[in-house]
Amino acid sequence: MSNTDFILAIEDLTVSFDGFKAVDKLNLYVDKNELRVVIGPNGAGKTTVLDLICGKTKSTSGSIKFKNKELTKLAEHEIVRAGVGRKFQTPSIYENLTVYQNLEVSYPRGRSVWGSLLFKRSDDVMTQVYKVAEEILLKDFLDMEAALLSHGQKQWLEIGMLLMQEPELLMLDEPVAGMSAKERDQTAELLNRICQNRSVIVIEHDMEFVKKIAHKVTVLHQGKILAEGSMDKVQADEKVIEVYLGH
Amino acid sequence: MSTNDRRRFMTKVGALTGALLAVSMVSGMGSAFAEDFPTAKVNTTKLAVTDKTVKVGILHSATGTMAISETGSIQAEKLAIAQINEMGGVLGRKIEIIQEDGASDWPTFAEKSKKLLENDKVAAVFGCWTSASRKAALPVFEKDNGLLFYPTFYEGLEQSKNVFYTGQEATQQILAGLDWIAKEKKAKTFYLIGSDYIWPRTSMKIARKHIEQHLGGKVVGEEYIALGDTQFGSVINKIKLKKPDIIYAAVVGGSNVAWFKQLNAAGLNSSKQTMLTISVTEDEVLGIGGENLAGFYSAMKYFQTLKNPNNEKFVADFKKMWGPKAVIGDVTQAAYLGPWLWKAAVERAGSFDVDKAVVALPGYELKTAPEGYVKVDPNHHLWSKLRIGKWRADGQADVVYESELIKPDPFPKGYQ
Amino acid sequence: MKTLSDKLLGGKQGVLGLALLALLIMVILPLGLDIFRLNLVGKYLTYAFVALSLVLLWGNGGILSLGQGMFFGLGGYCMAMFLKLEASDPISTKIQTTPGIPDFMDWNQLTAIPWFWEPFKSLPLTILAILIVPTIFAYIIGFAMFKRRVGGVYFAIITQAIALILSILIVGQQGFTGGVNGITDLKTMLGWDIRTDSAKYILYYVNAILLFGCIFLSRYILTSKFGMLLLAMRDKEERVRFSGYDVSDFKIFTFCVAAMISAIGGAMFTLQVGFMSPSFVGIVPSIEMVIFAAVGGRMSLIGAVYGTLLVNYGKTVFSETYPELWLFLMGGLFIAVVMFFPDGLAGIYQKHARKIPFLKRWVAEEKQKQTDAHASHGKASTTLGAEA
Amino acid sequence: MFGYSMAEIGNIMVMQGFAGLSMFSVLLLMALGLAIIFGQMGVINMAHGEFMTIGAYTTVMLSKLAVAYGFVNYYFIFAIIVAFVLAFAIGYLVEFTLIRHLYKRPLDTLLATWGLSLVMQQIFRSSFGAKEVSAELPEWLLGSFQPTPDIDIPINGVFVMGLAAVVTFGVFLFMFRSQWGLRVRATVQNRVMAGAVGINTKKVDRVTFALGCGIAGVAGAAFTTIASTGPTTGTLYIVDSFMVVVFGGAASLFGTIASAFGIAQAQSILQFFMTSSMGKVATLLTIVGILMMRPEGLFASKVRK
Repeated sequence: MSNTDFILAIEDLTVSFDGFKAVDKLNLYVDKNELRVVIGPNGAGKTTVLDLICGKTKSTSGSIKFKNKELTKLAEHEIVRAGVGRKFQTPSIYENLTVYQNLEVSYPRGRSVWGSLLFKRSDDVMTQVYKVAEEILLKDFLDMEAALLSHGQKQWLEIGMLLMQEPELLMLDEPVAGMSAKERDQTAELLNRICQNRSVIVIEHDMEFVKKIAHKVTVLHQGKILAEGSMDKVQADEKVIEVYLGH
Repeated sequence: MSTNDRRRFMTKVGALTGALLAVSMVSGMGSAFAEDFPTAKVNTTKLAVTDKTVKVGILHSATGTMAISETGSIQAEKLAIAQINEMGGVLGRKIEIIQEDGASDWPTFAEKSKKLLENDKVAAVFGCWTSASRKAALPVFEKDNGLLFYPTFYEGLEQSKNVFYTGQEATQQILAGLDWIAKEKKAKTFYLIGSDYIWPRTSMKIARKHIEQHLGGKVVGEEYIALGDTQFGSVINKIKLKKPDIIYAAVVGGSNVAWFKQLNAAGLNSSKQTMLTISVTEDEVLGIGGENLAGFYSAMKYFQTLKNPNNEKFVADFKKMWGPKAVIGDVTQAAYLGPWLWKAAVERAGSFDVDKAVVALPGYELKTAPEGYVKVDPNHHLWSKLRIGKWRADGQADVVYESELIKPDPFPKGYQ
Repeated sequence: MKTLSDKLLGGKQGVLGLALLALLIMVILPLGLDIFRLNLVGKYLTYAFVALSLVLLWGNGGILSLGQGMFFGLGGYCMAMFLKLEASDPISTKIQTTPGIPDFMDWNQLTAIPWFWEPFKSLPLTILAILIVPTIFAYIIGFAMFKRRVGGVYFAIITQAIALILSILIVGQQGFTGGVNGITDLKTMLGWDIRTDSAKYILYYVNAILLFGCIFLSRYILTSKFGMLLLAMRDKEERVRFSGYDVSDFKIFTFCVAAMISAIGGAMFTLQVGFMSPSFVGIVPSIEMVIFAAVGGRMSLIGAVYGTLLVNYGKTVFSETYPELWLFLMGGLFIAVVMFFPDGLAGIYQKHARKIPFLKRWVAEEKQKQTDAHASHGKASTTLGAEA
Repeated sequence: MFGYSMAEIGNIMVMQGFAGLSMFSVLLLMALGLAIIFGQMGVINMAHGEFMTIGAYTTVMLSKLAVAYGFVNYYFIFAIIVAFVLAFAIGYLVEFTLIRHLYKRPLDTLLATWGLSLVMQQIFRSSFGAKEVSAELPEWLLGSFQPTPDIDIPINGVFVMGLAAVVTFGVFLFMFRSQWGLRVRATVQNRVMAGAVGINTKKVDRVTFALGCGIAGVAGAAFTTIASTGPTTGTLYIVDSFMVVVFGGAASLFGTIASAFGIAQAQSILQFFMTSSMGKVATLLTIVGILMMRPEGLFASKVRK
């Protein structure tokens, strides 16, 4: 395959679990600075696609190129170091550490064993932590144990941990699940801000929220792309309507 | 001079020296009174001796895997001490026991030995069972100049100023037994099998040399079982393939029981196979079950069924103290000798000092031993007889052979 | 900004804890106990190395190794091999068929020292081996397991199996290892008699100093970013992996450090007790050492030392007076710690001692400082709708 | 060949084959209870060996009664049932008082059950004495049976094999053909969902745990025919049991069977050609080696999480 300008180019990606094809010859392209939302009914393979990109699940065949670099053969941490960040469905943060420590641990320096032993909390680390903390609205909670945060704040914290790494591609799995209406709005603003200098893929069910953020929407169904395009276009698509409303 | 002649000769010499010494020590025997032996005089090394009492230690495993074997030794030592106290004690002093638990853990034996010697200042310790525990404790006894009476039959290769070995060393237990069974059963081929540690390995080494060099026989297999293993199917098949005249066995612990049960179940009972073991005493039979053992032979210096007045009294006393169901094995009897030998040592020396007692004991003849006559050799082991017992289904053995008195030889030339 | 000394001492609370422990080990115990009891304490303190290693590995890293005894044993054996060679000079072994080799080799018909014993003729090489051999062994196990993401219960059982295999091997190869008896009758180190009272005092202090050294080392690791990552991995391994860390490297490293610390303990055990036996390599001691750490508090380095001392003290006292009761107590301890005091002594201390007013104030002051540091760094931000 | 006749070698091969099968059934009986508890609940029961010892002591005690009242020929079957019931009941109690509080902490369960095993060992020692004891076996369990004069097949081996087959069959019936089994499997797959559709998951846990313990009791009773019983007998079996379960892949009962078979054959063949203790070491090393290459065990299927 030739080089492309896409930040992410997925081609013919297939994965099967004991014969069941969760993702089936998928082709997906994401532009620089694009915010892509992936929607689809339960079991459509949305989370599996993210798992494949970040290396959590190994593909059966096909290719995933990130900035023209093949990811399918890389280990998870190598994919992250290449510039891909991933947020999980349920907030995955270190409950026993403080908010500050959660962010600091995610800072992309001292990632080797010796590096981490010799890691110093220098000014640039602190500056970055405060910057991100401000971004995710947790500046006043830096010394709080993460376990004590509200559910929405935990989601933000995890996004913040990803931002610490300055990823070029950020993947968020249902980032507003369990959030209040106000928090959803704040999150939408946050996403709109952060996609200004990076690409973002979001999986989401909440259509109101999707409308607020999506540049482009991809609809997955049974491991394949059903439709792709702007929100309005997708919503008008008959196949999509049938999948969501039919049966 | 053949082996046997030599042995007989030695016996005579031993008996003679013993008799001479016995004359010189009459004054030390009999019931002594403490005031005849002022504490300051009989105890110059700050042992735990008062005008009325003397402290000794008992150090065996009351817990852990070895408790199975060591319980009998504790009981025998307590019986002997109780009897000695009844007779007026040692140099007029009652014996007080400090019992420590080695917990089947060798380092603990070392720790507890230290405690008994350095903290409690006991005059003697009766204890240890496995070689490993003795090896762990030995440096402590040597450094603190303690006195240990060790009851178990063992591999030999050791002789310490601070230890008296009341069980048999390997050659005493092995050579005469092999001689007998080779002659009795006209055996030519032997299969050696033992647990995988030093005592069986050393014993088998001696047995192999004796079989090959003195009996003109052949060792057709030599096998070691990991301690605690209970699966013998493959080993038994190997034996069936080799069809040895004799199985010579030194399997111990939990493996022992499985070994006999599976041997029987595989059709190799005593009607088809002769086996001589050096690791089964009356204690083990409880677990193995007499019916699995019936007809096989053990080589030991003592069996509970020995017919002599000493033993009949001993068995009766033992059962009186520890219940009618108690059984007495070889080591239990050897442990029983410990306190009596110590008493003799102290009284011959006229002192509790270890240095004096240690020198006084060699040459002493104990005629009241349940196993019959024993004598202390200068190498700190006992002269004793070897007996072959043929097991009955009720868990007791009929003694079918009794050797001459054998001189202990912990470092046997030609067997190393 | 945290300085190195801050990191090692762990703030005011850490200083207090260390000072108390040092006072106990360096002053109170040596003054209060006769040499026999002190030597016992010295022996217990060698177990504390293992407990310490488990705090790193299990408490902070969430990796339960049921085979720490093998590293303790390996360290101990390395030291014992050196001492045994020194004790087996041709004169004191002249009774043997082949004088000049260890007695158990002679009994097993060996006529020369096996090649892998050769390095142990030299003390520097021995010390190197004590540190390196267990570490390499840990590296191999760790590499095979962690790279394949074996963890949790599986790791515990497999380490246990390896410990079992190693102990069967040591017992089985008695010509090379001394078998079930172990390596006994060790006397001198470079001519210095290690059995005298003065040597015992010296070794006790060497041991204590090394123990504190290991505490500092562990504390440095735990207070660095590495330590934070360790905690993070214990709770959310995936997250750490997806923050760009090679989780297995960190686990392997921790396992290696834990092995090395345990091995130092083993070597000191051999020196103080005068022998080494395979009974330390097996399963039972390995699990018992876990309970030392658990009683002290699986997260607390200092707690591990107290836990070790306390359990062993209990064992000694009980087995002297009520040997029957000891197993009940030990078993009960396992259950009670797990069910009711998962944070052990350290947890109880945290819960109650912090209520002592003077301590409370002291700690609070420190916390306040930290918060101030954060607050002063940026502008005050608008608060938001957080229900927490 | 090697100085033996073909007939001799043939006979040995038959008996060696049987030895392997017999070890297989022993390992299977040991591991089955553990596999249920570990595989279905993720709980490590370090006291598994002690539950076997319960079964063994039950048999020994009953054999004494049997000797006293003269029903030695029949008691053994009865003993197996009592052993099951007793171990089941104690397991039920242990789950209720101890295990259920620790479900979210598997490593802590391991430590707690280890503590339990120490306590149980001391209870055995205090109540039955430190010495090993043996059950009086009925005539029909003794000796061997001979298809040809040169082949001996141990009857106790056949009995253990038969029992292993019955127990395994029973477990399969229970797990895959009964209402209870359905509930157990449902709970394993999705605890929350199972609870939501009205399954009392707590009770399912308790019964599963107790069942595993009960099977351990049966195993213990059966082993009185091949080995003796002492307070620490259980510790002899525990590591072997775990190796079988882990090697087979924890979640799969089929895996447990296959792994018991593989380990038994390997060990019995190696022990024939090497010395017994080296054969054991070689077997264990092979298992650890394979586990390092395939840590999830031989038969764990790849599942989507």
